[in-house]
Amino acid sequence: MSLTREQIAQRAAQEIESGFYVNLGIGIPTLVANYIPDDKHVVLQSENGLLGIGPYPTEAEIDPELINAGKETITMTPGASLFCSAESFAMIRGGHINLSILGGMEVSAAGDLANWVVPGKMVKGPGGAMDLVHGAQRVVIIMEHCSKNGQPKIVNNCSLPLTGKGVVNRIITDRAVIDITRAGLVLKEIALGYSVDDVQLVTESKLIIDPLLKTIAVQ
Amino acid sequence: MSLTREQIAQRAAQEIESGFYVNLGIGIPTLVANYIPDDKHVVLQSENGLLGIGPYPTEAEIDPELINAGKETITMTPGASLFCSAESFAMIRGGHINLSILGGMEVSAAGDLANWVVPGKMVKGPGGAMDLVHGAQRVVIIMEHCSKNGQPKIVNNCSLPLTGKGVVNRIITDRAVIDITRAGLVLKEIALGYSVDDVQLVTESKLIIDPLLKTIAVQ
Amino acid sequence: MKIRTSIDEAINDIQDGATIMAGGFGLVGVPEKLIEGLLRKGTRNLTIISNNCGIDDYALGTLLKTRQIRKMVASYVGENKEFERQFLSGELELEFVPQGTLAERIRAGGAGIPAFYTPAGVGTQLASGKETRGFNGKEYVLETALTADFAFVKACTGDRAGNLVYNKTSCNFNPMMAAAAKVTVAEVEQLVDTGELDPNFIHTPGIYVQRVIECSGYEKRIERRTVRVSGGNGPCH
Amino acid sequence: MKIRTSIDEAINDIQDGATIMAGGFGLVGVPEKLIEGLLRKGTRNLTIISNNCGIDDYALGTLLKTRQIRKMVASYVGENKEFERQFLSGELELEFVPQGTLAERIRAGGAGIPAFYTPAGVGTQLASGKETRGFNGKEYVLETALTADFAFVKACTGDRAGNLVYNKTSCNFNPMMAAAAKVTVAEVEQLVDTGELDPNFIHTPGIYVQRVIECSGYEKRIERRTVRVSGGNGPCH
Repeated sequence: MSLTREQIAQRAAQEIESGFYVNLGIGIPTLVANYIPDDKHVVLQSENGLLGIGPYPTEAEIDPELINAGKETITMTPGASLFCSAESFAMIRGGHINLSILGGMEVSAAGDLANWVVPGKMVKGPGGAMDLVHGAQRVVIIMEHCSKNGQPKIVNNCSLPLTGKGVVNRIITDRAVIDITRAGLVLKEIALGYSVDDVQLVTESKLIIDPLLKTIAVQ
Repeated sequence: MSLTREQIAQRAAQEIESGFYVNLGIGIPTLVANYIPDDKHVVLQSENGLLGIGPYPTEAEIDPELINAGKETITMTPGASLFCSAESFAMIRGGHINLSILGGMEVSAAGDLANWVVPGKMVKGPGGAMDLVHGAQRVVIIMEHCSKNGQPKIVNNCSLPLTGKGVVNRIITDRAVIDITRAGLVLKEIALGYSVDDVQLVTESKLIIDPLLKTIAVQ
Repeated sequence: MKIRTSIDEAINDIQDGATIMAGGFGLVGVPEKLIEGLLRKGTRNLTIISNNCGIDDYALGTLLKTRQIRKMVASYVGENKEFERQFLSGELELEFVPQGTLAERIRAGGAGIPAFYTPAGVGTQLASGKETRGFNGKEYVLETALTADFAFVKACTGDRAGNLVYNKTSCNFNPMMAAAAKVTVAEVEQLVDTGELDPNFIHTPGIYVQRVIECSGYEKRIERRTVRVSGGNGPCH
Repeated sequence: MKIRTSIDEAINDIQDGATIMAGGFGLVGVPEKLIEGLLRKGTRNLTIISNNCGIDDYALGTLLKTRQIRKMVASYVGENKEFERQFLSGELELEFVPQGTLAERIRAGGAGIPAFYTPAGVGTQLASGKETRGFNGKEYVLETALTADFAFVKACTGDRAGNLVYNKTSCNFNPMMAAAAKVTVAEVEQLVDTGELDPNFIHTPGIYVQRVIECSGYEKRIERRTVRVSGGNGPCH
């Protein structure tokens, strides 16, 4: 059975190690924060100038001048720091963020990412995605395995305009966890109820099957 | 009679307009601050990270962590701000300093400056001088007109290693005030008791005499 | 000498065709009073450099309705229907810049750095036609500094010397923009006497600010009001 | 997890041949306890990146006597006799960098900018052999980023998350260095609990700092003690 959005977020949260500084993209990636266990010490960065994103505020706590990159009202954790956008992207570009989890529309076998131009829609702009994919030490993309038309989103060559070339380390979908390696795409985990063939069928590029292939562990 | 060091500083202070942000070099340039009239609102920058240098401290006021670029203990004026060296030189390089007054060893007719390598002595390094000469909107050099051996220090080509090429706007010496212009060196002011010929005699490059040539006004 | 007593006075010398930087991320840290002034003044043919372009009825979005903006330099313009209409009809010119590159190009403009190399955008259409170069085995694109005739910035507190302090994530693009324009106009919620701000904790040193004006009645619109139940934990971030 | 309880523990993995950045301008903001630790440890063949090199009996100067420094990258090294002797005898390698270029190269190292253009040094021996290029009619030299294995920084206050606050002109090169090294070790005069520092006024965000150690007994030497008579005005600056 394919993973729900919440289960994808839950699986993505397993990528986060204690001590990590993490940037979560807008949309489903933002949900990942809900699944970070309390015993892991994790600091979330928001590229609009905050290190240490806390929970959403209560009505009483709302500060219109404290938002995340998705423009949602938020709070700060103890030990948070605020800074300007130049410092924020210096932090990102300089390789200080351990992990960035972003949404995707297409990922190629070479790790190219397309996620900023939605076909048939007005182009809204790249925001900080083009900086994040190069700056973060590790880039994990979470997305549905297929488009709404059932077309593969993991492809030999991206058809959509790129966000970055050769930047993705891992893809987590509703059906599989796939690593981008020099040898090619390596199928690491598979959703309960799917076979390797099922996944290959909806993946344009040839998958290398990891000898330790596992079932995705989510609740 | 040639100007004393204090008189050179006094004349240099006349370069400063109200509202100016000014960086004063180490040595005689530092003395210039003593001659800024109280009715002029001037903010002094120190490249080690301070905007708003105040008077020297009293014994009671000394803070070992508050120094100027000459490593002297100082105080801050009301409205001062402190920042890191990258911000300080962003400020300098970005053209935000109206005027820098620096010492010199040689200045060429083209405005080249040599002031960081003392002949026969260990080279101590350029410090911030190479940044200041390009960054400040206006660069005024104050120095003795001749070397200790009586050799001209205003020359056709500098013999000492350069601090910057084509960077000097004006030279103030113990005998004259000279502008560097596209047409050449223009003699603007002359010390009381010196003739134009006296000054030309100790200046290697040909001087253009300003039609409004004045006597240097100092006390 | 830096204090202005009305918005109209603070911006009276802005000409048609000017390039203006405006601080803010989303609707936070936006110089809303100065933008209102520009709307009143009716200055046209503007090039605006700003991370976003407001929403239809607030901030930079209002200048779209009146067709005062000719060109927009931004990283993300998603929240604005009129923007979309003008862009698709060709009335509005648009330059997309990756957000970090935008921040760094503006910083470079204020810091006297004419150009620098960055990895962001390499291999994408935003770097097409731009010079690229390898350093230590990775490819980078050459990006140039951005400057402007005017910068509009919004701060929490300012003093008569032009020193500014921002509140929380309202800082964003404001400090770099303050440094990158010929004339920087700062609107502040609170003007204090020179010497009241702690010199150790100034976000924008006064040297970067030519005009300061105290404003009141801030809307501070919220784009996405997300809350948790009091005492509860989730959704927690 | 970032807190260390002794200087020796905080630097125990520094190897011979390491590149170390050390904060400070003159004798202000110098990580004096970490440098003392390096002296005790006896690590050799070091490349030190620091604006200055201390004085003969304090700060980096002490590492010269013991010949622990192989190469120095600095803007000004004027106050040190042993430095002069070793340099003139060829024992010590020296790279001079204009002070603003040094600051910017270190910032670039921490900010993922591999190279940038600056006017400082153009036409001088410090730019000889380096690539130059014209932008808008002015000539600039290409300078590359500086990084290090370790950075030693000195702050007034730090917290358990690694956030740092500096006092007055002790800030100088410390923040950029904190960001430009693989491992940054911060010595602080006061360690406070996480959450005690105001997030609006952090000079170095904790992400840049891997180790923090609280130290006491600071010498804080004064290089040029200049005073005015109490109540008097001059010499006034």
